[in-house]
Formats: sequence, structure tokens, C-alpha cells
Amino acid sequence: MGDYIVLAISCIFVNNILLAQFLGNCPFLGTSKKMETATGMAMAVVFVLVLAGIITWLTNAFILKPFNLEYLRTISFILVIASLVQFVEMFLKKSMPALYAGLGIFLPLITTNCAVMGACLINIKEDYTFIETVISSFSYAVGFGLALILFAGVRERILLARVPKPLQDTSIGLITAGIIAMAFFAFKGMV
Amino acid sequence: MHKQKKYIVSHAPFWHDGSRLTTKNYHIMLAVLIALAAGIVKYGVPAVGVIALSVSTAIFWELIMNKITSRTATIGNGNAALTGLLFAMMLPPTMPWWAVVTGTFVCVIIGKEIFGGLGGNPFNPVLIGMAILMIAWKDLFDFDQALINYDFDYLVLYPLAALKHFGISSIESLSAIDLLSGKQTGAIGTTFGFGLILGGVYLIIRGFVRWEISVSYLLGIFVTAFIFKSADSATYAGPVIHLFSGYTLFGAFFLATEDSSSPVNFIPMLIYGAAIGIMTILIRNIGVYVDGTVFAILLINLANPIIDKIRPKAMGRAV
Amino acid sequence: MAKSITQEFVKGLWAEIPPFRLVLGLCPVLAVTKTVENGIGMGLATTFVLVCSNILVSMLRSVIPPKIRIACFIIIIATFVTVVELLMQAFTYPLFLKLGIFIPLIVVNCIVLGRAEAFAFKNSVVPSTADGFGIGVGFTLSLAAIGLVRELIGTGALFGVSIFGAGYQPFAFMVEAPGAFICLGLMLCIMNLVGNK
Amino acid sequence: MTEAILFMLGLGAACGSVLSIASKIFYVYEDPRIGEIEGLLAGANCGGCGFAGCSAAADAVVNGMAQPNLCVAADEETAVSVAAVMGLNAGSSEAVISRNSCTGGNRASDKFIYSGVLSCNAMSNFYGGKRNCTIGCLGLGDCVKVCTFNAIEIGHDGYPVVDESLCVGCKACEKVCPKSIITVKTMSERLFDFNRNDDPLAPCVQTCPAQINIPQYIKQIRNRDFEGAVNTIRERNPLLLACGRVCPHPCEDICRRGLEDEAVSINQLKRFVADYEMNSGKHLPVTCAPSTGKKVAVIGGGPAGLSCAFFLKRVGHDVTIFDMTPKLGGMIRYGIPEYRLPKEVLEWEIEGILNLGIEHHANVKLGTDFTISSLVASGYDAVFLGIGAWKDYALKIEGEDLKGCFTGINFLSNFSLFQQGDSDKEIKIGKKCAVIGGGNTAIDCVRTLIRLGVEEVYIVYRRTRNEMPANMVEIEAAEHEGIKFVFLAAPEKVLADEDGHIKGLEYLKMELGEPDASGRRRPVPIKGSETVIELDMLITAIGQGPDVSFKNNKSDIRLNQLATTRWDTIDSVDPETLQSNIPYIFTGGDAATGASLVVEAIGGGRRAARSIDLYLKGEKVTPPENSLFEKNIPESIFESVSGINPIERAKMPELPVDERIKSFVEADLVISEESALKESNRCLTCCVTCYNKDS
Amino acid sequence: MIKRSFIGLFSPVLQYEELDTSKTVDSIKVTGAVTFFVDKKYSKKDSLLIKPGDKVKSGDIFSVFNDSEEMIISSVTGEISGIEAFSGNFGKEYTAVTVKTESGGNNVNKDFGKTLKKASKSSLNQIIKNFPGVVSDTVFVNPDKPVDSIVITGMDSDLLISNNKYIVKNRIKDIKAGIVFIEKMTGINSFITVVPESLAVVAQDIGVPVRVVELTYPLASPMLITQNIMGRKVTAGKTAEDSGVMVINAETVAAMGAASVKSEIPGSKIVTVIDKNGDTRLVSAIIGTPVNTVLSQLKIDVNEGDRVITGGPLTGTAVYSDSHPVLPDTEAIMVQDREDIPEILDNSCINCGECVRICPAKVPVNLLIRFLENGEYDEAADSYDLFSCIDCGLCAYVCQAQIPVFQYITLAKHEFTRNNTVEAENA
Amino acid sequence: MRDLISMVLVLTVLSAFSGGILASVKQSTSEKIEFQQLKFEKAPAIKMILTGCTNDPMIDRFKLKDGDQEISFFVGKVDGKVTGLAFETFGKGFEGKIGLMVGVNIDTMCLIGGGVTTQSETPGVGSKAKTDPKFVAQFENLPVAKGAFKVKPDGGGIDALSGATITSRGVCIAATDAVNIYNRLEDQLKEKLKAYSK
Repeated sequence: MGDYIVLAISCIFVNNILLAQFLGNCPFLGTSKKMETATGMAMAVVFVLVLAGIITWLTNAFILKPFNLEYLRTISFILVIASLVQFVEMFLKKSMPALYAGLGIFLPLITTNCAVMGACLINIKEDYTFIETVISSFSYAVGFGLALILFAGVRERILLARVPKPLQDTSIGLITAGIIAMAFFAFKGMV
Repeated sequence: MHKQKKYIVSHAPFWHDGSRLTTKNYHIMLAVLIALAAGIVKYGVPAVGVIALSVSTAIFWELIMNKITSRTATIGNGNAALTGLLFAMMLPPTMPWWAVVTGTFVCVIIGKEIFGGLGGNPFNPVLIGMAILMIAWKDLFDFDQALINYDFDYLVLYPLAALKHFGISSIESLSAIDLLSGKQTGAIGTTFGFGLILGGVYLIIRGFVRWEISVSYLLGIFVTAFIFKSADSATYAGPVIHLFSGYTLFGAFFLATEDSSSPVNFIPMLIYGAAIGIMTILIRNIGVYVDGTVFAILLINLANPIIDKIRPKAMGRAV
Repeated sequence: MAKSITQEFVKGLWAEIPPFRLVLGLCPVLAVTKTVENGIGMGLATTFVLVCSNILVSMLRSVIPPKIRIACFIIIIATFVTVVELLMQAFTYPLFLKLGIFIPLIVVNCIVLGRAEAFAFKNSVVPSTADGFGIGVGFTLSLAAIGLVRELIGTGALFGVSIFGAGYQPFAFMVEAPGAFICLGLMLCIMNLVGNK
Repeated sequence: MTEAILFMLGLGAACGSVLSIASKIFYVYEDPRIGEIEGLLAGANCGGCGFAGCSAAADAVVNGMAQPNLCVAADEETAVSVAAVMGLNAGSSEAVISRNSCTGGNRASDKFIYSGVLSCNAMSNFYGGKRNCTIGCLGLGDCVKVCTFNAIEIGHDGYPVVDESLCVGCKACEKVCPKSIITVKTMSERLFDFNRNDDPLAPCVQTCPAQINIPQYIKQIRNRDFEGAVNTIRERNPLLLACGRVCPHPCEDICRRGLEDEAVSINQLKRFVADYEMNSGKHLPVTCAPSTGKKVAVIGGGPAGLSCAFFLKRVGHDVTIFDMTPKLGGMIRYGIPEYRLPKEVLEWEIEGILNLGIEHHANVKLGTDFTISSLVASGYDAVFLGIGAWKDYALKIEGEDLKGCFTGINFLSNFSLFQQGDSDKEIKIGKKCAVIGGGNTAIDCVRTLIRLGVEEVYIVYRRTRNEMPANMVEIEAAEHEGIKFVFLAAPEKVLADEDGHIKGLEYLKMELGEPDASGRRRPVPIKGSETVIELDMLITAIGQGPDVSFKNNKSDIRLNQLATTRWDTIDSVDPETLQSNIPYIFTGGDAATGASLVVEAIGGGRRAARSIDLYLKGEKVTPPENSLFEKNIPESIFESVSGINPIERAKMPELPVDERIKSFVEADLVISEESALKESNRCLTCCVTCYNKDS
Repeated sequence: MIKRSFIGLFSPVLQYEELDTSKTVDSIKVTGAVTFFVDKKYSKKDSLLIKPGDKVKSGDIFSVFNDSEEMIISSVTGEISGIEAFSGNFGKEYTAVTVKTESGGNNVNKDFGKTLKKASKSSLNQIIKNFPGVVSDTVFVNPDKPVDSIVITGMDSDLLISNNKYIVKNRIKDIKAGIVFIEKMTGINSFITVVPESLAVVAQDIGVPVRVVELTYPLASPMLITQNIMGRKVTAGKTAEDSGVMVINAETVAAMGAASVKSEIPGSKIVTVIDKNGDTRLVSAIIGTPVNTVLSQLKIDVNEGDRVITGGPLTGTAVYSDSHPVLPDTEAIMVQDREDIPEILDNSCINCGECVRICPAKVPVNLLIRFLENGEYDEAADSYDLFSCIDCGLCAYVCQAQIPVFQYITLAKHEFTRNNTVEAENA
Repeated sequence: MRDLISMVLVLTVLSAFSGGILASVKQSTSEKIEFQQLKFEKAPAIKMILTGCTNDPMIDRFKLKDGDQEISFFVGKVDGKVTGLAFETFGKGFEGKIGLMVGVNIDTMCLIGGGVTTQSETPGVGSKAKTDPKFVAQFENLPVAKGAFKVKPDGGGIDALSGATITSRGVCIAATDAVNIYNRLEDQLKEKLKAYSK
């Protein structure tokens, strides 16, 4: 149990997927301009990443490994994730329009989000067990969401500040993200 | 067109209580004077050099940036000087000149000006400078190493580093009074605890910094350290050491209270202070850094916009 | 709107140079640019994938039904990514080790998918090749540029050769994660200043 | 190998079938445009635009929350196609550009000292702003702040300047401007934008019949942006070369500088930039809106017709000009002598207009060669009648049809035709000639005569020099050239010699009587003062009116109802719309006003073009709102102006008298670039009530 | 000007002025012309019912426009000398009617009381607007606003002013008559009086319940009275009248009483004049008197660069011309020396939080101001409580960065309303 | 329906095609890849440990199972006589796994040093574990039999790299692990080594 908690903390804070592993930066900058969007995106990532973690782990353990097809990991994972996301999107749109409005619209963005793909690959690389995979996927996603929401909070204010023209928008966003990454150094070595 | 006297016209209100940014900045500088003087007495000329260089370059960078962005010069409000001064106080007196200059550059330009100047900065500029320097040139912040050539009449020891590297036994001899009266190694302006407390209390009374943040910060440190101590007294140091060593007091009164990066509402201020306190002890006890203050404050600065969303319901608001 | 092949190529080098103009594909830009060498390696790998997938997509563009085009692009891109991965393992193993997970992640790099969709799917093979090549080279150049700045300031050396001499205290912040963000942010600012003239 | 293929086969099949089945089961209706736009976007789902993926972005575009050019991963083409999906068709995709219409007056005096929020809106809420100028720019830059495209900046003179390459026409600036001086308009809207009485207009602009933005082009000249100045003028006046030479410039009469100093030499500046363009040898590009498919017939290729055709073409209508003379230009070609407006200059100017794609039929006359009915039958949607005033009024005295007697326009045009080789009818010139009349036509006649080698040339005018309607410069030029003026002379009869040829003019001397209601002292004949001058040639140039002989063609039933006034001008319903009583027939120029200025005709052409455009669009043809037509904003007309240091006005260079009276070489010359720049600096850049003082 | 105290731990507290009973009220004599403002934009096309040269008598009630109900009560006898447009604060357009007073003209409309009693409800509204002390846009009887209780306030709207306190102290009888009049006209019979502690005993004589309000600014604002004294909730963006409470100045009530009982013409107004030293005195001025007449009779000099304010130091309006008239709602005339005018700076908010702590309506001013500076009024209104603001001006008073916070807020409210009206019209 | 089928078909064919391509690329490169892995990850460390060997340890290698794990062992011989054995273990570092190649002297039953193979530690701080020979040299000649290795702050005898306690700790864990593995597998190893001794 303790190990799992350590794993979770490690994935959320110490090895934060955005700020320490540099995965998922495009949507990080794109969807952090407003708090609402950031929250929606964070939720969607949690949802998809857990699903994707599970399904890729299964693919890897039951198909790729036994048949020695590990070199097909990249292509099979991306296909599986893309199909899964699209399926979920269509499903939500039809059956739960309310949920779709809050969360589903972010799903396409996740298809090509390297955070999802990267987290799945890390899970395999680190040889996690199934339960560890679920926990790490969830925690990575939470870490992503946390960073995104905190960033959005700061960014909402920066958007209103008198940032010099050439620095506006993406440029200042990146610098802020850098400072946030630095602030996350606080967690270094905590696991 | 008949000639008429021209009057000054503006919308209400027509009164102002006379408070000024400038006053505030200069009073904060005034408040650190005692601790600063203690540091200068202790470390001598090199400390004066570092302070002078830091303050002057901070002003210089701000002036440069004002020119580039063609805004009216803001150095008059004393904020750049204050940034430089606080930054210098957190450095060891042996800091080489290039590190000081880079540091103030980072503080003023990266920390403040690119966010649109004072008020736009979401993080404490001084701490950004500190953090980046600490990451870039770790060795320069090894206070024991840095002060090796000084000869003091007390145990030359940076308590937090000793705690981290040699265990609790190495610092058992330190008393609260010793720590508060500056009998410890550390940065130029952060070792003389009495001076810092005096300055801090002055600022609180004058209303230039908020007591909520300082008090909850110190409480957060105290409680967390106490819990750790009770859990494992052999490994972890007690609250007294944590409160009176490192940047704790300096942080409580002069860093965490920086306006732009701290909350304004009552409850958020308490949460904010306490969270920094807790985070500081966590880093010191289980993290990699010797003194967690810098990163703890930066981290909670980051959460400030979220925390500050807890606010009282405005009058007549429907929901 | 018909542009010459050269124009298609050149636009990737300045007018549409990715990460700077199109702020896309940031993950590798931030993660693997600790050194120039890594940057160039990553850039070349991406270029390879870009060119190949652009060629194949433009060749197959009449066959692919528009509704599932994204899926098809993904398959094509993923195939080439795996090829690159295998080739790098076989021939440039040390580089492969350094780039690590970011090689397979080329597959989700928005630039590659974006070019396939925005350009190759609408144009014939030759311009698509030129486009892919141009964008790829632009990407490589910018990765190299960021790598250069970070390596030079962060370690005082280039390709492992000391530049500033022994007296230089490396500004190690630059090779750390936050340094990558701030470096890219400042470079974008400079690009904005230069570009908006 | 086999496993790999099989595995991928299975995976592909599984994914494909799951998705395609799911897409059927979970089908939800959405606006088809969303899908269409999503297909056009880069599909990289990168989130770079700030929306969650391409479908969200497409949704935003369809719902009007985002611009078509939002995709950061795609190129311009994508933006264009997206715009196309959104139904922004070619017509309305005309570039909309934001313009600041207040050009001056940074020294407007203040009502009070403002101390508060630095925003135009905040300030204007305060008793209408601190400046006394009621309309002008407040200069605190709300428009700059609101522009998300960084297209507006505050310029050196404290007024917003728009970078047209960055403006996307979002109208945010227009909405935020409390003084309504920033306007976002399409080219068509700008072309048909008429002076309004709540616009910030300098007195010269208010007075100019063509409503040229004079301060703007002077400012452009000051900044050495000569091409910009040409474009500014051409936005209102396609005949800038001609106007630069022959315009009597009423604008200069009202120029505020003239109150204390001498008026700015506006027309010389205009001529300077117009010549600048011509001397560069290349017509500056003129943009036209995409074709609307409507056809308009312009009858009469004079200034009014050319102007009307020019503006109609620019907003996208197809125009054909029908003209009775061999070459276009009308009165400015055949009525204005070569020495005032060289024909090659005119040729070049008309070429520029026709280059826009305007068709032209020469030597066809309404009523004889074609009729309105035939035009309607061949598919023209509207007709512009710009037939000018070609019929000289008769003096109605005995003997005016003797040999050697001519009428003014007749003489000038026949001579012109001959001079240009379009006719072989040489006019027999006498040795002693007189011209009756005091208008420009009369002066043109005498100056032509003297160039033809006539020994003595008289002008016979009923009143004194002060009352002569001709331009003062022209009168002076004529005096220099040795013309003899006979004032206060009322022609009584023309004396004939034995073979019916003129031999003299008998006139009655007059004296000025008591001032009448109009304040002018009417001339009163002095009894018994009959005097005779000996002559062998006489030209009567006492005025002219339109030639409406086409009405005699009874076969043109459509034209029979066309109402004309007692001066034979075409009666328009409203002098501002210029629509005749037959809805599809519009008029303008001398045909509508009677003989008048070239620039008046050009303005009329543009007015008529606007009405035709409205008519063709099926909208109601009404005058522009709040129109400032032939009036001035009272508060903008000053009696004195302070803060002026007299600076000498640029002198117009001219040929020496002895040289010019020998030939038809252009007499007036263009000013140098140096003096144009100097002269442009004399402009006070007036707004409504404020102006720039000399520094 | 009240400066901040040495101890800054707690937010500063501003106190309303107490009535100084030792001072007397002087009357200001009208010398030249007086000006009345009619609440309608004047354009030359409008057909007018009066024209320059018409004679008016003091107490005459007349309409200006043919197609509008706006009415004026002439406070003087004389001849109309001009009718012109005047653009006032916040882009508000008025028609200014100038009347040249006749010297020695003692010609007074004696039937004013009768006319008033006979007036129809709609014209009564217009007439009441001209009574002294009424906030100009408060409508007396408006079916849209379900007013059921009336609060007669003996408090004043701003610091340094003591007009209503003076009225409560000296004109109890008139107030009583006024209450009778209001009750008759509106049918509302729920009245209370709010007064400061010192007047509580005197106010008992009015005969309606008396409640005491503390002297802490801005507790006497109608919003806070409605909320604190009447215990009703005032929704953000709405007025006290929307909650059923109408707050009327004691001066207005007294004028109504005097008019209805004694047929006294409500043509004069108690005005607190605040000179450059901050000394105050009460004067009685004829409505329409130019401010410079008042100031010159009190021998107060105004120089170029000074500030002339109609109203109090926190909520008044600066005027640019000293010929601005005393209006029915002009509670005070304040002159500020140019040396005393606080500087306004274009700083950005430094997030010190002083404004948040002092705000009586708990508006998150520190966040609000960021949106206002960027012109994002919709966001400010939706999420940052723009319309909870009760216009006290304290935020700008304490702002360390010297940002004109309150100016931004008033501007934003005005612009937001204007934009939304335009949108609603276009929709 | 027809477009559905065509969609599925295209997708299927395309993925099968890509599967084929990849399989063939993989086949043709697999040997090269394995060699590269050995060459770049392990070889430098092994060379450092088994100094003076006359054989190529990259060729003289075998695998043994320890529980679930399969470990490769590299044999060092001097003139045909087995002198040392090298194998890789892992410890947790500051940023992910640290691989440590550990050598054991068969004769003395002592460690003959180690070499860091893979690491992603902070450059200039934690990365010194790999670049600073003094650090790993501390393990030299420590007897295999002696249990756990610890850094000084943890009460052990290994001097931590300055500023990189975590990394040092990770290396210690790896070394401890190596000793444990060696002890567990000692019998099997000896058996195997006999084959090389000839």
C-alpha cells in the first residue's frame, strides 16, 4: 500500500508529466488561458489516461509480449488510443451531452497528446504491474491536471498584466511554465 | 471663445489617504536595516560590496527595461532597490560579483519586468532570482563552504545543512537565543533573528505587511516541525531550530508577504502562510534542499490565484 | 497560389518555422535540447518522418477516404516512426539512448500530423516532399538553435568542447527543465521582435 | 513476420470497424459546416488556437466566436477556404480597413485639465472630453488597446495610425471610439462615403465639391508619401491631373490659413502629386471589387461621366461609356484649350480610367445613334446622363449670326477638333476680335485667339472686373497676355459690312447703380453712350446649357417623360441623389447643374454612382444621412486664427508671356518637389474646430 | 483631506460630519442669471414650448419640450435668456435653460401649493425632481419599483456635509407636513426616520419610528440603510427602490411639507460649502445659482488648476466651469487647492489588498480592477461583482498604487450599461 | 454501408501493410541492435571493471535466472583463466533508474569496482557517479560477503557525492543488490564458470 502511495506522489509531483517529463506541452499552453477550459481538459485527461493506460497495458501484456512484437508498440498504442478516444467522444456526444459539453470536447485534443501516449510508454518501460499501471496513469493525469489548473490560475492574471508586446501570449506563457517547473523542484527527492 | 480658468477635473473620489507605494518600499527597506547592520558587522566589507552591487544593479536593470519598453521610469518607487536589497540579504557575503549581477538581472527582468512590472509578477521576484541561482550555481550557496575563511567566536555551522548532512546530533548544542542573536552561519541579512522580528513587527504595525501571512507561516512551521519531531525525534529537529535558522524569519516577514504574489483575503492569507510553512518543513525534512523556504514560497505563490478565489460573498450577489 | 518548389521549401525555414512561428511540437523542443547534438538528432529523425509521411500521404491521397484520414495518417506516421526508431537503435545507439521516449513520441508531434493534413493531403508528391523537407529542416534548425543556447550557457561547452574556458562557471539552470521553458520563451520573444518588423 | 502482419491486420480491422459502427450508432446531428470546416483545418488537434481540438475550433468559427484564420498549423489558403464555408462570399470579402478620419488639431485648446483614467471613453464621458473640438480625436488610444491584432498605433502626432496590412476589419476600434472618428469600411463604403455634418472635416473638405480629403493628402505629401496622396485624391476624384490644372479651387477660398496669411496652395499640391504619378510613367494600381454582373450605360464621356463610370466600375458594376465626340473627355477636352490642359496629359489620365475595364463607344449621339429604349433593350440596368452643357446661350441682339460671329463653346470645340486632327474644318481667324462675356469660356476664347495670332483681342463685359465670374488667375493671365478689357459695356448690335460679314460691335456704356437686394451694384445703361469697336470677328460666350435636342426624337418613348427645367437641365428629384423622374436614369455634372466647375461634375458623378449602386442593389435611393451638402459646419468657419507666422505661399511657375502667347504649350507649370514639401507644411491640419498652430 | 494614521494594521475609518449647531445658515443672493437643467438632450429640431424672452415667475411650473414631460419649477422671477444643449458628466445630455433674474421682481406664483396638490401622478414625478435634495434619477412614484416603505434620512450622503442634519434639527414641522403629503400622494404609510445618535431625541418629534445610524462612512448610503436598518436584501446592480425601500432626504420632505402647507416654493437649497482648508459652512442658495456666485459671496478664491466640486469629497462631481449652477441635488460645493489634489497614477495594481479590506460591499477590487483596466466589462460584471459596488469611493481613497479605482468602476458601470443597451436594441 | 466497408478495408490494408514493412525492418536490424545495446550500454563499464582481460567479455557471456529476472554475466579471463565476473544491477536514483555494472573477483571474492551504465541524473551533480571514478572506486575490494552498503548520512561507510545523496544512495542500493545476487547465485555461477575456465 505504502509503495502505491509513494508511486502516486512520485507521479503527481516529483515526476510530473508536464513539468518534469515535458510531455503534453501543446495543450498545456493552449488550454490554460481560462480556468474553465483548464479544468475541463484536466478532467478529460484523467479519464482518458486511465482508460488508455489500462488498454495499452493489456495490449502489451497479452499480445505484444507473447508474440515478441514489442517493436510494434508505438503503432499499436497510437492506434488503440486514437480509436478509444474517438469512440468515447462519439459515445459521450450521443449518450451524455452534458458530460460531453464539459469534458468531451477536449477529447480530440487528447488523441495527439503526447502526455497520454508518453505515460503509456513509460508504464511499459518501467515494467509496472497492472495495478501500478492504473495508479501511475491516474496519478500522471492528476499531475497533469494539477499543473494545468495552477498554471491557468496564474495565466489568467498574466493575461491582464501589462506584459510587453513581443512577450505576450505564448512567450510569457512559456516563461511562466518554466518558473512553475522550477517551483515543482520543491518536491525533488521527496520519494 | 471666451477665456476661462481651467480647473482640474476628474471623477470622484477627490480624497486620498496619502499612502504611497514608495513609502511602503522605503519602509520595508528601513525595517531590514537592523538585521542588515548585524550582517555587515558580522561579515564586514565583502557584505557591503555584495549589497551595494546588488542594489545598484537591480536599479540599473529596471532602468534599462523601462527604457526598452518605453515606459516611464519606475525606479523612483524604490521597488527595484528593495528587490536588490532583499536579494543581497539572502546571499552569502562571498558571492562573486558575476553571480550577484546575474541574480539581480533574473530578479528584476525575468521575475518582474517581463510580467509587466510591479503588480504583474505572479511570483516573488527575489525568490525567482534566488531559485535560479541556487539551481545554476549550487556550490555558491554552501554557506559552510563559503564562510570557511571567517573566524567567529562560536560554532561556525549552517544549522540546516548540518541537520541534513550530519544528522540532528550535530546541532543539538544550538539554543534559541544563540540562533536569534545571529550565532549561526548563514546569509548576510538573515541570521540576526531579533532584528528580523523587530523589523517585521514594525512593518505589521504600520500595515505594510499583513500579519495573517507571517503568523500563519510561522505557525505552519512550528506545527509541522513539531509533528515530525514527535514522530521521530532522533531524525528530525524541533520547531525551534526550524523557526530561527535558515531563511525562515526572513521569509515570514519579507518574502512571503510580497503583495503581488500573495492573497488579499483573510482566510486565503492564513491558508497561504500555513501552506508555505508546511511545505518548508517537508522540503527540509524529506526533500533534497537544505533550506526549503525559497522553493516552498515559490510553489505556494503558484497556488495563490487559486487560493485567493476563496473570498467573502459580495453584497447583493445572487449566488 | 502556386508556389515553386523552392518557395515551399524556404517557407519552412523562416515564415512557418515550427516551434517559433507555429508554436507546435513543443515537447521534444523542450525535452531533448540539452545539447546541440541531441537537438540535431531529434530534428533529423523528425525530418525523416515528415518527409516520408508527406510523400506517402500525398501518394495515397486519392485512396484515403476523408472520414478516416486521420487514422490513416496516424498509421503511416507511426510506421515511419517505428522505422526510425529501429534504425536509430541499429546505427546511432547512443543518440537513441539520449532521446529515449521522444523518438516514439514523434508520432504524436502535431507538426507531422499537421503537415500531412494541411499540406500533403492537398498537394502532389513533389511539393509535399519539399514542404516536409523544409519544415523538417526548419524544425531541426530551431532545435539546434535552442540546443546551442542551452548547451553553451548551461555547460560552457559545445559538442563537449569547452568554449568559454575553465574560468566559466556553467549556468547550469539552462540545462535544467525550467531553463528549457524560459529559454524557448525568450527566443520566441526575440523572434517576435525580429519578425514583426 | 506473419505475426506482425496478422496482428496489424487484426488491429486495423478492429479499430476501423468499431469506429465506423460507432459513428453510425452514436450519430448526432450537427451543423454540417462544422464538419466541413473541421475538414479544412489542419487536423493536428494541437490546441494551439486555444480551442480544444479542431472540432471545437470549427464549432467556434461556426458560432462566430473565432476568426476563420484561427488555425496556427495551417496556411492562408485554409483561412480563405474556411471563410468561404462561412459564407463570406467574394463580394463582402472586400478588404475592410480601419481608418482614422481625424487628421489634425493636436493643439486644440482644452476646456479643463483632465486627471483620471487614461481612456478616451472615460474622458469623453466627462463633459464630452477636455478638448474644445467637439468631434476630434481624444488621443488616449482606446482603439489601440482594443485592437487584438496590433494594427493600430498612436502615431507621432498623437493620433491613431492604422497598419492596413494587419487590420482584419473586426470593427472593435470603431465600436470603442467614443467620438466615432475611427471607421471601418469596405472600399465601396469608403468610395461612397459623403461628408456628414457630424464628421471631423476641415473647412476645405467641406467646401470641395468632390469632397477630397485634402488635409490627408497634404499630410501624405508632407511625409513624402506621394503615391499615398495620389490614392487619397483618387478615392474621390479620378481626374486629378485635369483638376490639378483647371480647378478654380474653392477650397483655397475658405482655407483657414488664408484668414491671417495666404491660403495653402492646395490645387498646386494636387497637381504636383498628379504630375508625379504621370511622370513616373506608371498608373498606380486601382482596386476594383469583384463584378456584380450589373450593366450601366454612361452617356457622355466628360468629367461627370468619367467620374461616374470610374466609381461604378470600382464597386463592381460593368460600365459602358457612350460619347458623341471622337475622344473621351467632353468639355475638358474640347472646351479647355491646349495651353491650359495639354491633351496628352488628358489622354494619359483617361487611359488610366479606361484601364479598369470600362468600355467606350465613340461618335455616338443620344437620340440619333441610339436611344434609351435601345439601351434598355440591350440589357443595361441603369443609365447615367452626363451630357454636359454644350449649347451656348444666344445674346439675342441684332446681327449675332453674321459671318465672323461665333459662339464660345462652338468656337472652342471646333478649334479643338481641328487642332487634334479630328476635323478639317479650319476656323477663319480675323485680326481684331472681341469676346462678349466674363466667364471662363470667354477668357479661354480670348487666350486662344491671342495664341492664334490675332492682333487685338477685346473682352466686352457688362459689369466690372470684380464681378467677372472667371477665375482671378485666368483674368490676370489674360491681362498679362495683352488682352484689352472693355468693362461696363452692353452690346447693342453687331454691325455688318456689305457682304454680310461683321465689321464692328456697337455697345452702350453703363454705370453702376444702387446696390440691389443681393448687394451688388447693378449696371445701369448711360443713355446715348453708344460706342462702336471695329472688329472682324466676334465670339459670344455668355453662358451655356445642356443640349436636350435628343428629346425631339419621338421614337424614344422612354425619354419623353424625362423632366427638364427651364434652363434645359435635367430635373433630378433630389440634388443629392441625382435620380431623375425616371427611376433608372440618373444625371450629374453640367447636365444637372448647368454650366459649372469640373470638380463639381466629378462630385456629381460620384453622387450619381452611389445612387445607381443603391438602385442596382434594390435599395431605396435616398440622400446620405446627415449629409453636409454644399454647406459648411458653422462652428468650423472661423473669423480669425491665432498662432500663425506668415510664410510665403509657393509661387506657381509659368511660362514667360512672350513665349506663351506664341504657342499652345502649357502656360502654367508644376511646382518643384521642394516647394511642394514646403507648401504642405503650411497646412494647419484643421479638424472641425481645432487646427495645428505653427510651431 | 484625511491622511492615513501611523498604525496601519487596520483599515482607516472615515466618519460623517456631525452638525455644528453653533453655525448659522447664510442666504446667497442671486445677482445675474440662474440656470436649470432639463433631463433631455436638446437638439435644434425639437419644438419648444418656451422661447427666449418669455417671462417666468418664481414658482411657475413649466414644460420645455412639446413631446416630453420634463418640467421645471422656476426658482426666480425673470426672463428666459437662453436655451442650449449641455453635455454633462457621463455623457449625459441636458438642456440648460437660463433665466435672467429681474431686480426687485417680487412677483411670486402664490398658487404653488394648490398646483402641487392638483398635479397628476406623472407630472408630480417631474415636479418632485426639482425639489431640493432629491437625487436626480430617483423617481417618486414608479409602478415598476414596488416601493412600500419610505426612509427619511437625516444623514448626509458624503463626508463633511450636514444639510439633512440641519433640517432635522430645525424643520421638524415641515417634515411632519411632508410625511402627510407623501402619504396622501402615494398611499404608502410605512415611514421611518434615520438620524445620527445626536439627533435621535429631536427626531422623536417627527412622529415616525426613529433609528440611529452610526457615523461611519458609508453606512448612510441608501443601499446600506436598506440592508442594515430595513433588513432587506439589495440585489447587485439594483437600487434600494427595487427592494421596496425609498430613501428620501429630510430636506426634500421638509420642502414638500412647506410647499403643500405654506405654498412655499421649493426654490432654495441648503448647501454645505467646503473651502480649501476643509472648513465647512452651511448656506442657503437659490436653485440655479451659479457656483461662482456662491463662492464669491463667501469670498472663496478659485484659481486656475484648482478643483471645484459639486458634492462631497468622495462622491461629488468635479465641474469644469464655475458658472455651473447649483442643482437640486447639489449637496455641497467643495473647492480643492491644486496643491491638495491627490495625484493619479497609471500604475498597475500591486495586489496589496487595502481596497478589498475596506470595501463595505466585499467586492474583490484587486481582481476587478485588472479586468476594468483591460476593458473586459462583461467578465467584470459576471464574475467579479462589478455591480455589487455601492459607489462609496473608499477603494480609490486607500489605493497605494494611486490607481483611480473608483473612476474605473463608474466608467465600467456606465460602459457596461451602454453596451448592453445598444446590444439589446440591435438584437 | 459501402463507404463503411471501404473505410474498414483501407484501414485494414494499410495497417497490415505497415505491419509487414515493420516486421521486415525489424528482422534486418535486430542483430545489429542487440550488438549496439551491448556495445554502448555495457561495454565501457565492463572494460573498466575487467581491466587486463585478454578475452572479449562481450562474447564470453551467459545468462542466468534470478527469480523472474534474467541477468547477463560477462566473464573476464586472463590467459584463459577466469579472473572476474561482471553483471548489471539497478538502483533508484534522483531521476529514474541507475544501472550499475558490478565486477566480482572470483579469487578474492571481493568487488573489483563498478561502473555506472545508465543514468539520467542531474548533470554535473548526480551524473558524477558515472564520470567521477573516485566515487565508484570506493566499492573496490569490499568483500562480497559483507551485507549492505550505505552512504555516510545513512550510517554507512560510503562517502556520498557532494550534493547528490540520493544518487549515491541509489548506487549503494544497486551494489548491495549485486552482492545479494552474487551470493544467491554463487553455486550456479561457479558451475557455469567452469565451462569458461578451460
